[in-house]
Amino acid sequence: MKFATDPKLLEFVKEICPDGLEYRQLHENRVAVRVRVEDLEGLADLFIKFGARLIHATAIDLEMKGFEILHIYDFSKVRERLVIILEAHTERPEVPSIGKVTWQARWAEREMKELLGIEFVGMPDERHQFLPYEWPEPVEGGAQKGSEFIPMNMPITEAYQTLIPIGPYHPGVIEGQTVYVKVEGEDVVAADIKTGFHHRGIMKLIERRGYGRGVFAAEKICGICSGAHGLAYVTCVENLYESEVPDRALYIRTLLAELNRMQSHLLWIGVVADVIGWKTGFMLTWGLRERVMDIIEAITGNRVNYGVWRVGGVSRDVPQELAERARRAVEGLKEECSELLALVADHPVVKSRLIGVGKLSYEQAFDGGAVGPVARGSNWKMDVRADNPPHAIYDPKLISWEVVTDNGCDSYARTIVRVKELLVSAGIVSQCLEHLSKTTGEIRAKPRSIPVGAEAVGLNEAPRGELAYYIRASDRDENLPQGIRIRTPSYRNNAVLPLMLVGCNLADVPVIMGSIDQCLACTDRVEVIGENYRRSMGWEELVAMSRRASRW
Amino acid sequence: MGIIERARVYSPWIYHLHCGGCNGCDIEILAALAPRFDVERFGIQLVPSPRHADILVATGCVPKQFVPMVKRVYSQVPEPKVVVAVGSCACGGSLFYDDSPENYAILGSVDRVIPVDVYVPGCAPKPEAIINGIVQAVMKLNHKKG
Amino acid sequence: MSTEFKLLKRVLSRYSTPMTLNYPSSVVPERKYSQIPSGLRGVPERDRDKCIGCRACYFACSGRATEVIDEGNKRVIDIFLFRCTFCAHCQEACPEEAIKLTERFEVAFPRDEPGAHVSTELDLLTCERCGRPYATKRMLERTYERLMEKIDPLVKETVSNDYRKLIGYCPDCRRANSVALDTHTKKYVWLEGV
Amino acid sequence: MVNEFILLLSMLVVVFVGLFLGVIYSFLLRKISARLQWRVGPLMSVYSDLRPLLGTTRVLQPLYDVMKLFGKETIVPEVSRRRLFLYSPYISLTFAVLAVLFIPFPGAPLLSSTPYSLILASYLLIGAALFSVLGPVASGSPWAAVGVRREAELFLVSELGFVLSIFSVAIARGSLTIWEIANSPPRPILTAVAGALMLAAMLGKLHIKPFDMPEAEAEIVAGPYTEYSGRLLGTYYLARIFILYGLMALFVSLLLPPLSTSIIWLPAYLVSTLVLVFLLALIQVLNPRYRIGNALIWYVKILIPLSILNIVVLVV
Repeated sequence: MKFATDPKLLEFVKEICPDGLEYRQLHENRVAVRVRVEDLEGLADLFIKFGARLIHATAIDLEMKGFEILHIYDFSKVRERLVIILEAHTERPEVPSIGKVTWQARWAEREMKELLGIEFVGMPDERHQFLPYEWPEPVEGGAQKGSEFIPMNMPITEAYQTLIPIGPYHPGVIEGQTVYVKVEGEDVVAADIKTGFHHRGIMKLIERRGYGRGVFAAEKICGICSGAHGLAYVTCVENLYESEVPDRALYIRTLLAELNRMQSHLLWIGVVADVIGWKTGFMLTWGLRERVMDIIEAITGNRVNYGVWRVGGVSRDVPQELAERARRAVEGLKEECSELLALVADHPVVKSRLIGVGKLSYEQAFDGGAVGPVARGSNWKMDVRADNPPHAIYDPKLISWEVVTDNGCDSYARTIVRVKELLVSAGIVSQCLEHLSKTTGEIRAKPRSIPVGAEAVGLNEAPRGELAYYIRASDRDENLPQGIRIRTPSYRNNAVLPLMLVGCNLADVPVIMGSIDQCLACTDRVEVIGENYRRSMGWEELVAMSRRASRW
Repeated sequence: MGIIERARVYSPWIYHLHCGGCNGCDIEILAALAPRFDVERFGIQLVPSPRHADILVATGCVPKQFVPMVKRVYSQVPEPKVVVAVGSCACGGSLFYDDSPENYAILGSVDRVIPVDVYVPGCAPKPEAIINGIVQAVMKLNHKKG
Repeated sequence: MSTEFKLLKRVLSRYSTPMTLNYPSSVVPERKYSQIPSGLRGVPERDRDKCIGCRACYFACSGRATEVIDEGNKRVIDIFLFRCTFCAHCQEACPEEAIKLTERFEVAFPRDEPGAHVSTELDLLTCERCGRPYATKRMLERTYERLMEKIDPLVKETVSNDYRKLIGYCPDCRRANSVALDTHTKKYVWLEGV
Repeated sequence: MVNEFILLLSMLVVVFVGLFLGVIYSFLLRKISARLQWRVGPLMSVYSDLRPLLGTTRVLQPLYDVMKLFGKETIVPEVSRRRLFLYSPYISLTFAVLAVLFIPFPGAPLLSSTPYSLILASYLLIGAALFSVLGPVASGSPWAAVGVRREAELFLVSELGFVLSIFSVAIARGSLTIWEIANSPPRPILTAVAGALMLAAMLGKLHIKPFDMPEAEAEIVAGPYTEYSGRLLGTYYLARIFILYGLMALFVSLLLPPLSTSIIWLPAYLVSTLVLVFLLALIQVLNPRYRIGNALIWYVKILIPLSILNIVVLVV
């Protein structure tokens, strides 16, 4: 299946943008536009008003040659399948901030400021995103003073207000993040989030492994949606060159991506049932989830990290009789899931705990840049599988599926969206297995060499929302990328969380945090900066350090 | 063995200590409580507070921001306590292990912060392997005098 | 209230027989483990006599769990199980299919008990000229066999006796023996009659 | 002199029988709610090849939990007020044991024939629950503070229901000593109405699922018991076992009159308590946890009509 690039695209982009800019057509309807740093803000305003959505604002450190600021916009709402990458080159790390223009760039700019040392002029929120708040004062032995006092913009004014840290260790939250909630009595007045407890510097680890073996590290970012990360990384690398992935490999990729979504949604429904105190809901949904895990384990050999994704295809074939057996199992599982989840969804007490809790209107979702079920729960028909599909089978002619939305705009709507999505995924899985059990074919194409200076954006619909990878090929070393940037869905949903928390009851805070199904391991996966903290490391130092580390 | 030692073996309460991993192993620990592997058959319960815990099940490659919290939680658990490190990240810091200059964000494995008694390697070990590790940890409970 | 009674009816009818396995005990053998599919990625095992010590698994291991220790004339290839994530990259990379991931996943190591290492030992050949260990014996034999299979018959004769000439030397000594830098013309010249 | 000795002996026996029955009831609560959740729960008989390692049966699992806690180190946070923190579990346990002595067991009337024994028993039960709240207040942990506030609100409403149901029975029977109520002729309508009210109140007192907000793990760690460990936590669990037995015995002796009077009714007594435990387990399985606000509203919604119904029944 050749990845068509639409010729009329360039004319469309030229109409929108002011003239006198340099355009470059990338693979699969992505257009790179080279602009000056000054008019970044103007263009951002123009695009947002036009109806585009900022996927990610990031930067690549070209060490001697300064920085390259990248703003990636998705136009799928306005014109089907178009992604524009604005590239601005700058020597000095002072860049005008677009945080005021769109809420979506706030977290991205905080991340760039603290980890690449780029100063943003006029940034609405200067605090650290992933590092302890009092960085760069050296944190002796890792004891983080920051967690005690938080210079937040939530001063305690009245007497009856209290500041409750729902801290890194809280049974309601599986992972480590601190949500600071200012409470009057039991009602939440203001909220803020401190992430960074999972900060492992994975992006630099992936860069140091080269293209082929980077998949190994990309899968380890998040235990629940490891399939989605594998597919997104592989799609991004294949976008770098004219890739030709065999058909059977595409079907196996779709199969694994949808199985991953099924087990992730079943897991989530169990966790929310547990958070509102309903152990039976937890037990029954996790009992069903074991059946999905059996199918995944039979196909890939491991329940969590599938280890099957390779650039140019898949490393393990699905024998036909196993596919047939799995299809029958999925059919049985499908109506059992629909019956049980129908009962779970309209249980009166579950409804009373979820309806009207964690409200997020359509405007808030669009401005804040919510993704995935959180956006679809607020009546925004947005799904990467329909807009910019990854290298897997998602076009409606081959596999019938549809995007599920709900206009409830609250936690209950998000629950309904995830339940229906689960059944849609089960449909896709049985169709894929049916096709796999009938046909055979080779599953891996030989990867060709990466052209110098190529760049690519890989998008995929993870269970929690849109997952974006950006890779810039290095212009010197044939196998090592210049830089990899990852923007995970929970990164966006977490940024929107304070909007939902305001005005809810203290008992509902874990429920709302559960309703966006956040995955903290995804949110903190970022860059490396040097030991002497003050200045970000140059390319030679980074490569020298990594060479010492990895023996080349 | 006396009544108290026998009671220790019959009702080991576990506390899930999350040290910054990718939550793949945490989900497998919760799967050990789910209907298929149901560890409550032997009285094993997941307790919400470290004060009530006997066995600390640690997962994740300890990022530096977690170090003070992990030490504080470890000190809160009352004696005869046992630590089980679940997953390659907790046992040896799988791909985050960095033998050359210390990684600025990661400490690597849990035994650099707290003493670990049983290691269960595997990138998301199966729930059976985790239960096998917990059973071995229960046996060690009695050697550690309260 | 009606959904609660429907839920109760469904729970009593379908979910009252537990799906629990009797894991630690093997009273009912087929209900001991959830499932052990054929391709399960468990603890890796290395076949001692197939392995030729070529370090392919060492380069393929993305988690740096495999270490190669050369001291004296012993080369030890060792997988440290605590860092291995059972991703089967080494199984793919091994030219001799020496390493294979078994289906043994039940591994729990108490602190003081050794055994978290999968290691094999191979003897290294030392170079005749400078005495430095450079490759394992079996690796040289295997490369020779493969060379002979793949080479086209015309050139086979000359290549095999050239190969036999250089067999005992490490890469540096081979270069020193066969080629010398002609300082005048700044070019490398073939030495005759090594 | 002799019957005093018999009385003392029967008191001792009933305390141990009460402990044993309380353990069995809480085991059954865990077992039945596990069986309704598609899993096995504590094993009745351990698998044969693991017997030497893990014991023959787990019916006494709550007792093993308590004994294990007695074997653990007790940590007292210095933030807390030491004396109140240390002694309130023991006081709560003594109140619970005393309450059990006033409630008749088939074949052993104990002290239930003393006048006003109904008031004494219910106040002792309330005292036991009260001290299980006072200790955590002294523990100084924010989670315990939130847990205690929720427990107090729940306490207010469920005690109201409990007292209403008890005294409607007392007025209907015209006496305040449990022994006379237990011996009076059965009145099915009264049993139904007052029983429903008392069952609803018991949900709140025993923290059965829809009303276990004080110990909501997901929101407030372990609620009141966050700072407790070792022996102190063990005594609290022991006190709750006795409260569970006491409430069951009070329910049967007040509302199913002839059952708790003489030894011949023992099998019927046990069957009725088991049915009650099954009912509680059923409610626990089917309902997620209310928010504290909804719980108060729910209680008020059912208290008022039921108490009016009680008065109507009394007049008839």
